[in-house]
Amino acid sequence: MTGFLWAIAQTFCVVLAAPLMAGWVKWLKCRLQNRKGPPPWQPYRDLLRLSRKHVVLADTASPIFRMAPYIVFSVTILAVSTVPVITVQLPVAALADVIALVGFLALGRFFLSLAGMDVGTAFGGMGSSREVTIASLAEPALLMAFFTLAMNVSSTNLSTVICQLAQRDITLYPSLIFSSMGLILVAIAETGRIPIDNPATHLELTMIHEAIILEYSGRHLALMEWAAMLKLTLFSLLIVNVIVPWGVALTLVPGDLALAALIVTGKLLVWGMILAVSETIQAKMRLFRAPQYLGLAFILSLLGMMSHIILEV
Amino acid sequence: MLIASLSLPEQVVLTLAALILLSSFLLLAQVRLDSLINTFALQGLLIFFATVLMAFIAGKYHLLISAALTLFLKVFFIPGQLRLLIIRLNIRREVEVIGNPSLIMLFAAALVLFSYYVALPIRELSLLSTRNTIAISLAVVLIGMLIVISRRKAVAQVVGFMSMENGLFFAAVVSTYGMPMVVELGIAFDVLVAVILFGVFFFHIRAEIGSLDTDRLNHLTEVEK
Amino acid sequence: MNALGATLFSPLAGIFLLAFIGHRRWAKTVNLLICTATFVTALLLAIEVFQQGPILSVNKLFYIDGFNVYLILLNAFVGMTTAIFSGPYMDHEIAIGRVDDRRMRLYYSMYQGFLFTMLMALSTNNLGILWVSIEGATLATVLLVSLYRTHESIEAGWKYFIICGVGISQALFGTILVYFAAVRIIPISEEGLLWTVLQQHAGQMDAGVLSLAFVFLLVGYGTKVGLVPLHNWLPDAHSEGPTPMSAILSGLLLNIALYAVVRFKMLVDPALGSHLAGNMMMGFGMLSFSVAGLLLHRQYDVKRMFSYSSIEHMGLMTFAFGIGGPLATFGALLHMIVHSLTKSAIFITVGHATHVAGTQKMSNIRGLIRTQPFVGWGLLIGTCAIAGFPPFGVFTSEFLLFTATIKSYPWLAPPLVLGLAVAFAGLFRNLQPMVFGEPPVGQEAVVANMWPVFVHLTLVLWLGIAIPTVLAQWLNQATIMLVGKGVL
Amino acid sequence: MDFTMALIIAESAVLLTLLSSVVPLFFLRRPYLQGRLSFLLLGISGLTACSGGGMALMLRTSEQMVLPIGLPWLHVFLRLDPLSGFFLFIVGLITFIAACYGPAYIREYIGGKLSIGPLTLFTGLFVGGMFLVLLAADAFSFMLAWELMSVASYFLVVFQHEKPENRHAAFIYLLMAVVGGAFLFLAYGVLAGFSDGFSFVAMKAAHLSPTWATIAFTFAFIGFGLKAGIVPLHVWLPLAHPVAPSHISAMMSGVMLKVAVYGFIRFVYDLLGNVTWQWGVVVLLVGSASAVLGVLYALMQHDLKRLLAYHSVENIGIIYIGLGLSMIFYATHHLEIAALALIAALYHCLNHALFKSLLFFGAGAILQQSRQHDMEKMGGLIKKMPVTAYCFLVGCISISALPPFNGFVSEWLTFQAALQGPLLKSGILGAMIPVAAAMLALTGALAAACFVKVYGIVFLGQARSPEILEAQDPSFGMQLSQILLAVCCLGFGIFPTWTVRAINGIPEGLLGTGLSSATDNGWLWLTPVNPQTASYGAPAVFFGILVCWLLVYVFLHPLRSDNRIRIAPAWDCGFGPLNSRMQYTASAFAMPIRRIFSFVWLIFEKVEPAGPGGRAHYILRIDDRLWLMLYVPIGKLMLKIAERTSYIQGGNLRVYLCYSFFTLLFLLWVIV
Repeated sequence: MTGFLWAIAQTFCVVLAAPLMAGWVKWLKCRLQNRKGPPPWQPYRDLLRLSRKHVVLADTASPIFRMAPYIVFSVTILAVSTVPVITVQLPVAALADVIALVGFLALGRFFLSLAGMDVGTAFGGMGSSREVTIASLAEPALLMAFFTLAMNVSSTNLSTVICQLAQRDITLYPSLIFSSMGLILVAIAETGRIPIDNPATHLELTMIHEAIILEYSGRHLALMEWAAMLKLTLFSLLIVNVIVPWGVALTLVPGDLALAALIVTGKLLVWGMILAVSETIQAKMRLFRAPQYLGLAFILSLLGMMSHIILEV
Repeated sequence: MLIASLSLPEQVVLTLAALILLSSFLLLAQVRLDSLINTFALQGLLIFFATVLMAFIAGKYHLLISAALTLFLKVFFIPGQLRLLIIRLNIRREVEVIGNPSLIMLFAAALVLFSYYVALPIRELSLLSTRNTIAISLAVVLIGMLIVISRRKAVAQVVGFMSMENGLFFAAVVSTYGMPMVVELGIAFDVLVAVILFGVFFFHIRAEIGSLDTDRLNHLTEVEK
Repeated sequence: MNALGATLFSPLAGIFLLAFIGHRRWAKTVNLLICTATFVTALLLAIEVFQQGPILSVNKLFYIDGFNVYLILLNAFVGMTTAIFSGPYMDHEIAIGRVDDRRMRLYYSMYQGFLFTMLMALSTNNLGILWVSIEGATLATVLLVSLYRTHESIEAGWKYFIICGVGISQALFGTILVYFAAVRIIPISEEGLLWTVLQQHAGQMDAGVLSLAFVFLLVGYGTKVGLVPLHNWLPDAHSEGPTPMSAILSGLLLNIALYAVVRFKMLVDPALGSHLAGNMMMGFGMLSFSVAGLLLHRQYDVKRMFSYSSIEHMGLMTFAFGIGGPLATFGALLHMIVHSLTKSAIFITVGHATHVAGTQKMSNIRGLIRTQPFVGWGLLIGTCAIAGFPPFGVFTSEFLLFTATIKSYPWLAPPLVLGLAVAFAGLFRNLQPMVFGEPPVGQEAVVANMWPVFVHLTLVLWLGIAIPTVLAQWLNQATIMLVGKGVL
Repeated sequence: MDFTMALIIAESAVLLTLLSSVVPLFFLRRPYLQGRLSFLLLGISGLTACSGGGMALMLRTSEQMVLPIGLPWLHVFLRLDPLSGFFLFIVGLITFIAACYGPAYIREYIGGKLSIGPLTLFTGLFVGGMFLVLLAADAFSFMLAWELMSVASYFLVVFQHEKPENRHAAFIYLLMAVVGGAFLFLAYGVLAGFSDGFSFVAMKAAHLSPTWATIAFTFAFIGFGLKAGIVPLHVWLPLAHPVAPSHISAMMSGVMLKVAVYGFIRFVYDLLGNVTWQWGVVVLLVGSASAVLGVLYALMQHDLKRLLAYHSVENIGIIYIGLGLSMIFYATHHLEIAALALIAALYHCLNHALFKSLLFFGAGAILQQSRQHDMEKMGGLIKKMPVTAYCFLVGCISISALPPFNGFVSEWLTFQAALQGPLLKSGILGAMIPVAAAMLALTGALAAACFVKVYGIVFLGQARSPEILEAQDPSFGMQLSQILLAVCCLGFGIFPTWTVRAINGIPEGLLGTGLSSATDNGWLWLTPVNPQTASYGAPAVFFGILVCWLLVYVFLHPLRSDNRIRIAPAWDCGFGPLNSRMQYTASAFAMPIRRIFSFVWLIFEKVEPAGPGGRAHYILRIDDRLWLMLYVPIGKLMLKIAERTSYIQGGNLRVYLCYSFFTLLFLLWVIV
């Protein structure tokens, strides 16, 4: 039971901290571009302001449009709850493994895309179309990356995966290297970052995520934005905890947990820096270059799996 | 078995067989309808003689009935009918061009050889003195068929058809002293009816296409024209 | 024995009776009555055979056993149902002026003549009489084929006459050869063509002569069966004659020719001691089956199409008899029944359909289901049945046949199956637009009697679901006679 | 205990279907009564079959019976074991629900040009045929029932026969069915050749050499594959399913394909035995190809029912992936994993039956209300027909394999089986399985994309044609059946453990080993291999989503200063005012995917520039490459051969006689 409480608390923390992660990356990026950006906690202000505002609903919108933010946000929370953040002793992780995690994200995206098409604007449809196209390539790559991990430790349970990886001696697994690279590439695509999408753009013809939520306002928009930040945090957590699993608490001892929290925060901050740097030095791709990018991710993941079977078993 | 060792009547039968074969060749070569029919009647006559001889050689006198039937049908009735028809259809003097006659003759000769080749194993079995004639009768049947194939005029085709019947009858007589009587009668009846029906058809064909050229009966086909 | 006499006598009497009264309006009723009488007596005959076993008449001229009794019954039955159909059909023909009184007399007389010769062919014990009867059947039908006196019908009649005449002469040569082989070992030469006698001595006859004889017989009777490449008369004759005649030609005559071939095969097999006869039959069967299946795709005339389907099925049966073995033989015997029932039902329906549309051209027959639902459905269901869909009997017999093929000649099974699919495609591609769709303007329903079709298809359905014991036993007896052992 | 109880129940279901086809024919003059009576009997038979099948599945017994019909020496054997019971359950369930749907749906035919007589007659025969296929325990009755099912469904496809394309579709369908049936003939023939008799018991006892076993397998694979619609044998499916009445489409797509899968399982596992891994590889590869190509083809469709039909190809592919995995593991003696993969495949059969029927019912409701096939003419239907819309949404989520609905569970189980690939010693197999898993992943993602398109275009946005504005929710029966199926989709998604436990009897019977470990940890946990490896707590997931939603809703409330929602015209970056033609179209939506996978289709794309005063036109035609590459040449070749063959009937009598003459000479020459 305590496990469940810990899990809920942990999820709660991540949900609350998610805007900070997004703000941190944004702030860093501004600094790197020699601009004085908004402070890292700016997203909190935005969310609060948005949630106080009127909802202006398009007259052509259907109930799906109003349901979507809640569903997207809920399933993202659910997805977050299955990821070990500071401890692997997580009963929630047993409820849903990595495949289910991918499923949750897909469910969220399903409704997000529907919402984009609901009002009946050209932009919404365009955004949805691009979103599902990219997802349909990214999702298999993500699953492949996870499968490589799963085969490595013969489990699809994230807690078990991270636990096993953390307990191992440092060994150079080619499969893990490949799948990690794949995972990172997919994570960038899935969270709508450069070079696939630009979270800061509002240029109609290039945007994906922004095009979908164009018609949202007020608390609905707040939820959508928050969900996006949560997703960024989720993938960041996955990357830092799977690729660099050390530091995650293997038991529920308070001391270990505090240490783990510190280490995880540190890892996240570092990951944020890497993300900011990469976003600064790259430009956004044309949409039809995205398949090549994601194809690379897919090939990497697949190579990872192959090398696991060929070289490591 | 040498022909010299046979009795005279048997030698005569063999000679008749050779003549029958010759008449088949003649049928194949005839271009004028009236002489074609005459030749056919001649063939019937030869068979009649052969049958009568066989009846006496073997002492099977029921063969005489067959012989009489042959005489009536193949010598008088059928040629008579055909003659009547060609007179009524006014095609008595019609000449039919046979494409490549020498080739057909050669082919017919080859057929005789082939018949001999086919009948070889049977030959050994027969106790009858006239066993070699089986090959001849088979050749007559095959040449009859060749006549039907090579001729375009309906009358000539009928003559070819009847010449096949001649061959069959001859085969029955020389190999087994004829079929059981009831069968012989049945066959004769069928031939009779067939000839009448042929006559009916001549008129219909003539009425429909203006001649008896059966090559013009080619409407029913699967090939798109 | 009296039943047999009556069975043969009633059509014989019919020939002469109808030759005089055939043009009367009630001639169709007389025709039907005679056919019914034939059927009833055939039924009595069948019961007699069922109770007493094979019957040999006193003078050994007739012999009824398990093989031919069911064919006699089938003959009489299809003859009767076709007579039912023939009434309204010929009435319509008279109404549109295609036939006159004289031809009606000829038609009815020859209808009975045809039935008579076929019953004769089936019941006779003498192989010579068998030949005479089958030739007689040709002669009886040849004028029916050209009944309409059009260019096409005369052409068809002439081709039918000449091809079958020439073909059947070859069969006579074969018969002479059999007789030739027989008289050497049979004491009384007059009995040298009796089936019962020959069968007892089958093993002793000379193999060389018999193999030669079988070639002639196969080519000869095969012409009448409609085996490719001897089949050319068949589609012409079927398509140009009056439809009732097509129904009995397809349903009965082909069967009887095949019956003759099989009878001879029974003699030849023990003498040869090899599978030569079977191999030849398989070759012909396969060729017929595949060529007919392909040609189904090139049809424009509805009756012509179904006559190709007959060739296909005769090929299938010939193939099955060729395989030998109890399973295939039983299947082929069963197929004879179901094919003739189904095919005659189809021709009956087609007859009505051509009246509905006023033409035999398939491109002008459209939307039958709309214009006259019973005809449309009859045609559709009948074609489904003939294409081998369950629960109809054709499915059962084809099932047996295929399994037998796979057991004995597995490499032949794939082409067989391919041929089946090709034939099916050919049938249905033409059938669908005729039955379905919008009917053309002016297409009107006609007086049609669909009872024969209904009865036939019901019987075929019954045979598909369960085979009555009596029939199964007859078929089994025939199978035992043919291949030495049965399936039961 | 009467052992044949379940079988008797199942047989009475068959009888009821036959009654439902025959009895209404006596009321041809009163079509309403006729339709209702038929569907009433059909519904009862569906329920009966359901209970019989369920009983067999639960009791895990095998009951056999011999009926004295059929051939005199070969009676009809019927048998009900868990495998057939499971499929009987599926077929019965869908039949029952279709019977609820039908009466209202066929109302539009009544009074029209078409008599519904054939519809009721052949629906009964069709369902009866399916039941009988499942019960048959000898080759003869199996084939009989199989062909009955095919031919009856042909009549249903061709029911609306005025349109030439419907007839064409039906023709292709029946032709493929005939070819498939022929292959099955061959397959059973091989088995029968090695055994004494046609009954399955005898066939099981037969010992086949590996070569013959492989030949039999190949025939069966093609034969059943044709009916199931695996690539490249799928071409009939997108033609035939859309043109049948929708409740029939639902049954054809939902259950008839499953009957083919049943036949395949029965043949390979039960009759053939001795599965080799090579077969498994073939099945796996073909399954993967079907899944990916099926969904890609579906993505390009605009006709709603046609799109759904292509999705059937995809789902059959997924089922075959499961079967292929199962066969590979079975052949390499990893029985537990084989059982897992088999269960995954079977579970997906059930799921696909449910959600595909649901989607077809929805499509049927739309069709009935708006008379539109074409998605490009739809839009905004969620406001017009909300019940249908929400049920359809459930179907979309389920078929896209998203949690917590049922489609996810079966795909999850398939993934779990695939992830056990490293157990295999063979490197080739080990490499093959991940590729299949990748294909499965790709399929799932593309399916989701496709159903976003479907739902977004059909139900969301604005109406694209005036007919749509007239639409409303269909009558009660049609709503009820959709709701029932939606509930089933959710139910089988949330309570997978019970389902898996029920199915478990099937691998126990076929493989000798069940998968007891999957459900050992209570009803909450689905643990296919063991709890450490993987687990899925479906009820908790569902509960979790609900709780999160509730919490978010509750927590957001106090933050709001003003709860009002203002309705305004859409903003649309200020371009406004919107009209329906400004919306994204279905083909536009699929355009990026079309670009990316352009090698799959034959795409003809052209923009005709505007003439003086005219409009520019955009022309897009997308063809099935396989159809053009495989089937068209075969057809052409056959017609060519037929044309050549026709010279044999050239019309000249003397030529005919030559045939006869030379045949005679040839045979004589051969003989002597």
